[in-house]
Amino acid sequence: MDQLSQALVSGLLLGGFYAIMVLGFSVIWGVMGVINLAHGEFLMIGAYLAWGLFRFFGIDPFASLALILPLMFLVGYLLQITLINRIVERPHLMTLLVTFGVSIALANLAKIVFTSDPRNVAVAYSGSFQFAGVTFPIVKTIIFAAALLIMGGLHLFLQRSRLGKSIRAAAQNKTAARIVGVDINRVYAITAGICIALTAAAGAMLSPTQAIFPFMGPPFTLKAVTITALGGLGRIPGALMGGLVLGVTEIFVATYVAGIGTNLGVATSFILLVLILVVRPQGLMGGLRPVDAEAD
Amino acid sequence: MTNGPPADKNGNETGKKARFPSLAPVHSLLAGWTGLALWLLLLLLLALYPYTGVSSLALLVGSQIFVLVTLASNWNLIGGMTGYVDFGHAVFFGVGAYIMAILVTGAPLLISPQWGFWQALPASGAAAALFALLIGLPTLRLKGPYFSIAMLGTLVAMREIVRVSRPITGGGIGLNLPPVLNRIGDYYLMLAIMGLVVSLIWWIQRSEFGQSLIAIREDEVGAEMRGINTTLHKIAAFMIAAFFTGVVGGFWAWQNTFIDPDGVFVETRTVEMVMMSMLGGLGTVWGPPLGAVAIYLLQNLLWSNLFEWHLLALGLLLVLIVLFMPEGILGTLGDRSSTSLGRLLARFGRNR
Amino acid sequence: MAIGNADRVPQSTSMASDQQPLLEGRTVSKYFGGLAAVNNVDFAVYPGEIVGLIGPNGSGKTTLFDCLSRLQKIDGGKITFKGQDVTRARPYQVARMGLSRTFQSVRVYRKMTVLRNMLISHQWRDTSFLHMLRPSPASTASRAHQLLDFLQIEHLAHEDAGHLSGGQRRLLEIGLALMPDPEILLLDEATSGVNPTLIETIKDRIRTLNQQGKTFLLIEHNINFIADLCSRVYVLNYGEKLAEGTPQEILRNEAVIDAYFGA
Amino acid sequence: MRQFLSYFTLLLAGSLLLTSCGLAPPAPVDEPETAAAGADAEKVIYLGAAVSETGKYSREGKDTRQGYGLWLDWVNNEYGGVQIDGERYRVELIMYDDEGDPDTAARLVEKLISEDQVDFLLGPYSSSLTQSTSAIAEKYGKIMIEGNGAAEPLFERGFRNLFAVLTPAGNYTRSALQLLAEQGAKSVVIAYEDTAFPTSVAEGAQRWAAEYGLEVLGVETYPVNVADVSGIMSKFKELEPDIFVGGGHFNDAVLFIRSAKELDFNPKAMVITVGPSNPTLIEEVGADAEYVIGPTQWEASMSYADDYLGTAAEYAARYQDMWGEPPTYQAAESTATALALHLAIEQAGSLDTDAVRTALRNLDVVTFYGPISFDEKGRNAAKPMGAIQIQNGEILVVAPTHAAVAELNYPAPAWKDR
Repeated sequence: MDQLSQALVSGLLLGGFYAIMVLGFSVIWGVMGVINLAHGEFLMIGAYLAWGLFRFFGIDPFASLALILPLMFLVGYLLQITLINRIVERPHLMTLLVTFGVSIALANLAKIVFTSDPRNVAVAYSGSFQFAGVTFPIVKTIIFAAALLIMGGLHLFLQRSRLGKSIRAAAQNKTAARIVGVDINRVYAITAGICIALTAAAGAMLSPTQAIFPFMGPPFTLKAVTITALGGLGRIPGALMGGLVLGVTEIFVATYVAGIGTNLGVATSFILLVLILVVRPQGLMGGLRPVDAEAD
Repeated sequence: MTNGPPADKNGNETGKKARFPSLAPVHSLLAGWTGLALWLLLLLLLALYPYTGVSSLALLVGSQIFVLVTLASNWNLIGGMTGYVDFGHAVFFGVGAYIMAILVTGAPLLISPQWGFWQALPASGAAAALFALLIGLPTLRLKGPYFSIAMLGTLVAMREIVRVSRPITGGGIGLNLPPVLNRIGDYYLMLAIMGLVVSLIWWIQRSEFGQSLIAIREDEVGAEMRGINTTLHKIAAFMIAAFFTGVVGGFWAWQNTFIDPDGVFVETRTVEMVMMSMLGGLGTVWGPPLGAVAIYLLQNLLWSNLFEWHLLALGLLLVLIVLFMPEGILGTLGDRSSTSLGRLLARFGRNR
Repeated sequence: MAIGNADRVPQSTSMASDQQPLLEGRTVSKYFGGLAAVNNVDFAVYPGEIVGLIGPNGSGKTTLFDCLSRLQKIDGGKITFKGQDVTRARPYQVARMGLSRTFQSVRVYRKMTVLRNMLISHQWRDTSFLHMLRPSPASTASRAHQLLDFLQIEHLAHEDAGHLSGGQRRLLEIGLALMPDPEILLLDEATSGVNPTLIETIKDRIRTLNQQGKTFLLIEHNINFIADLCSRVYVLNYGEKLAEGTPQEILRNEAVIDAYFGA
Repeated sequence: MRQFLSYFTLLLAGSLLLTSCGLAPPAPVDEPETAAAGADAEKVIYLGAAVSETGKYSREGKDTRQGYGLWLDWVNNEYGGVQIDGERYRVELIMYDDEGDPDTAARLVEKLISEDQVDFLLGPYSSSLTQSTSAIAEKYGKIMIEGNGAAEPLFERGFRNLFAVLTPAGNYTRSALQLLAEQGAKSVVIAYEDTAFPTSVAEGAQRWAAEYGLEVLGVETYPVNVADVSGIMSKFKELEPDIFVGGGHFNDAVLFIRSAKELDFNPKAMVITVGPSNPTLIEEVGADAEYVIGPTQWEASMSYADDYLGTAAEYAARYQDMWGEPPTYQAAESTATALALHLAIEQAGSLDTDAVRTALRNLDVVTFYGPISFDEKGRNAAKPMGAIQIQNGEILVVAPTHAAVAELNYPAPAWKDR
């Protein structure tokens, strides 16, 4: 029983991180139909930024979000207007290849800049606290809370604000949105800015919990694909559900299968991906755009 | 029905081709028998090449290039011609490699007697084709990026499955094959496989089957509505591509004498195939081989001087190809006003 | 809006009632989510007819076409073609039985030449696997040229289909539909985006083909086109059959006028 | 801009077409200065190595290169060349970048053997690259001596020409476990990455645990690049073991320390296979790295010495001098690899492969790196593995006893009491 509640807590905390991690990926896919294979690299950049700010200026990784978010928003915005907007309308092979190219370039740039020595942010509160007989890691609990907060904020933004409504309009029907006067390219650039900022923020928050290294990105990109498939494109509650389901599944498999549990947990997440796409391509919860629509 | 009434205007023939002064005639010539003849001639020259007294290194380099050409051509069949962008095609390479390793070492499955290379090689291909059938039936129903992602997922899932199936696959430790290195034999074997695959694709492209694949790429609903059994054709193309990819995987395992999950189920291997096809010209017969040679040379001649920048350069090159040369070398040379480069060539043609 | 009444009145068709319909739908229904795109529609097309299918935008015409040509699974009812139940058939199967169609948004193979478009759209019924591995036979090519000639686009044979104008593409698509020598052609908005001269050509070609024994089912917005060609017309509104009859009857039907111009 | 790029791509395409006719071999990265070679008829030994400069092993590859480089510099400029029959031979080392890619590595080794016609091969970095390249060396009957592939399957293939100076993976945890058992530890749990090297380490750990009377409570695997090991850690926490043994990559060391603390998992000793001996770990993880134990092939503070490069500390100083950073054990074992070959050649008194192979088999020396003596499989069976513990932010050798500079701190206090 003890182990069960511990596994549940670990799984939910991991899931909360997954949810915030996947958000940017899922919204970019949902709004502009671009599968961003460089997703994990932006996470990696966020983690390195947090590390740098911590190491050289002593800024706490959660406090550094105040710097990382606007900076990475700018990066995303610029990347979108210089590169991605040119290929959004092209066949999806092109967007896959371009984002993959960006991913290779960024990872290797990071290797040149930061070397491949692993980095980590040693915060003072890296320990745990006990609650109801379960051990809660402090950092991961904060990440979970921050994830809920950010997702709530983004949800409100998309539902209530004028800009948020333009983004959703652009996602649902580009032509119609254009007719009612939405500047699609600008909306896309803002969306990309927000998404990449969020992704980097997830990376920054991750920085105290594990090693940061240039090639840490691809596994996160793959996880993001799985979670998006689980939760549906561009839906925030979907991302949360997908993240939690995957997190809990992984930890449960890891905890209750002896010997190869952790391996099997990772394998399960990818088997799930294939199964979901085959059985229910619109995700478990539906999504922002009709998935079965003729692509491109 | 027989024929309709005679057409009233027939004389509009002139002046329509002049719009694209290009290498298109050369292009169509290469797609025909001339292309095959040139290809066979090239194969003959390559077959004679070892007799010029070259080193075993040249033979190894040759067989490695043949591997790349074969892989790129195979990918092109499903990704370029049929339009199903398979982002996990390396999974067939991996399946082939593992079947080869398991059969020839015999140890994990307690197969005895162990299989010889010549029995195991077709078995590698057959296993990959069978796997393509099983995975293709559900995934080939998916459209566009969903297919790509499902195949990428398949690749990664297979890597993890192989990893946890330690009793059969050796898990993450990998498998050692008997170290039998025969550079000259490898060279001729791979030359034969490459020759066969590229000729086959040349043939397919001329046949109604190949044309139906292109039709599926251009408009799958239309193709189905006009009587083409799209499921069957897609699966067939997928299985052919998987078969030879599996054979190459088996060959690679044999030549490398050691395989592990991270060495054969690699995403970058797929991307390499895609890049080569793209650079050469998607959906063309001669583009992917050309692209494969080009990328190989690029990597080894130009970029070895870039040291740690070279992977960075590779990523940027990928972006540049997509932005400025999406039709590839052949597409850009062969036609069209579709690319900036093509327009440039067209201008040269007009000035002359 | 009073819809149901018109349906209940038995229509006097110009066809002999004992003849078996070529294509028939009984209580065909198709839902998207909770919405009925096609609801309980009965209809029949007899050999040699030219039948029109009209209705306001979003009335379910194209969805009905998709159901008939088996691109959409239907949620209720039964479809028979040439006396055979094809409710569960796949599109290529009904195509091989002799049903061809065109699409509202033209579907041609853009990166193939006009001629190759035609060659690949031959009758696949008798094509064995071995045949498929060969280039198209000369007989297919000569038929393709004849048809291109018939449709007056022979001069474009070696142009990529993507380079054609909208009207030329419509003609090509009709050509693709004719290639397998079908018994019935379902044309979806064959005249939209086509200039008036070309419309006359299309009209003329349909008539000629009909005289040669082809059956037609047409979706049209162009009422004159329908009135000139069709012997019978079905009217759909909100996925239900609103009326059926000769063009003259339909044009006088108040329910139809209501549906089109609002009550 | 667009115009320019168009021209550029055109140029690129054109040059590719032209060059595609010839099957050009790859260009070498570190071409030796051939100008000096022909000048006087001096005798030269050619060595070759394909070592990662780029790709996934670039960090460790760099250590390896620098380790080889140090020996090369020393042997040519200070020692005066390898001595054979009273004559001095200058050494040339041809190094290529294998990019961490097995195809490239195979090609480069083939090139070293068949075109550059090197006399002997030094090993690449990583077990998997050693695995495929040593097969080529074996096939051509070239000796490959290496210091960076420790996985046991390497030595189970009956190769005659593969020698490794480093302690095989199975013995990695031996001294640490022995020491802990002596201090009263009773039980152990093991987590390892399921690739060749960590698997060999873990299998060895189980063997040695049995040997020293430690009960193995649990064994878990995890895949490469794992991002979360909470499952493993909470499972182990339930088992309340005395010793935790884990690891595979440097990254995992960070992850294990973080996860253990987060989940309040308190083994009395944490033995982490890769990472603790690298100062970066302390730099990055900070105080939480305290008490962590790690095996080490070599440390500068060890008391080994030889007549060539001096003591381990002198070696470290020389290395620092030359490369501007302290040597890792990957660097030291690379230097020792080259040194072992050097000594064997001198003992054989010839460059003949068979003679040198025999000399290698009979080699029995102590170097700055420790004892070197090869068993019938080509492993350096003589060398014990060291163990270090992080104490007050320093990496201190605690085993084997003759090389130790500090006492083991055991048991480690619980996370809450630090």
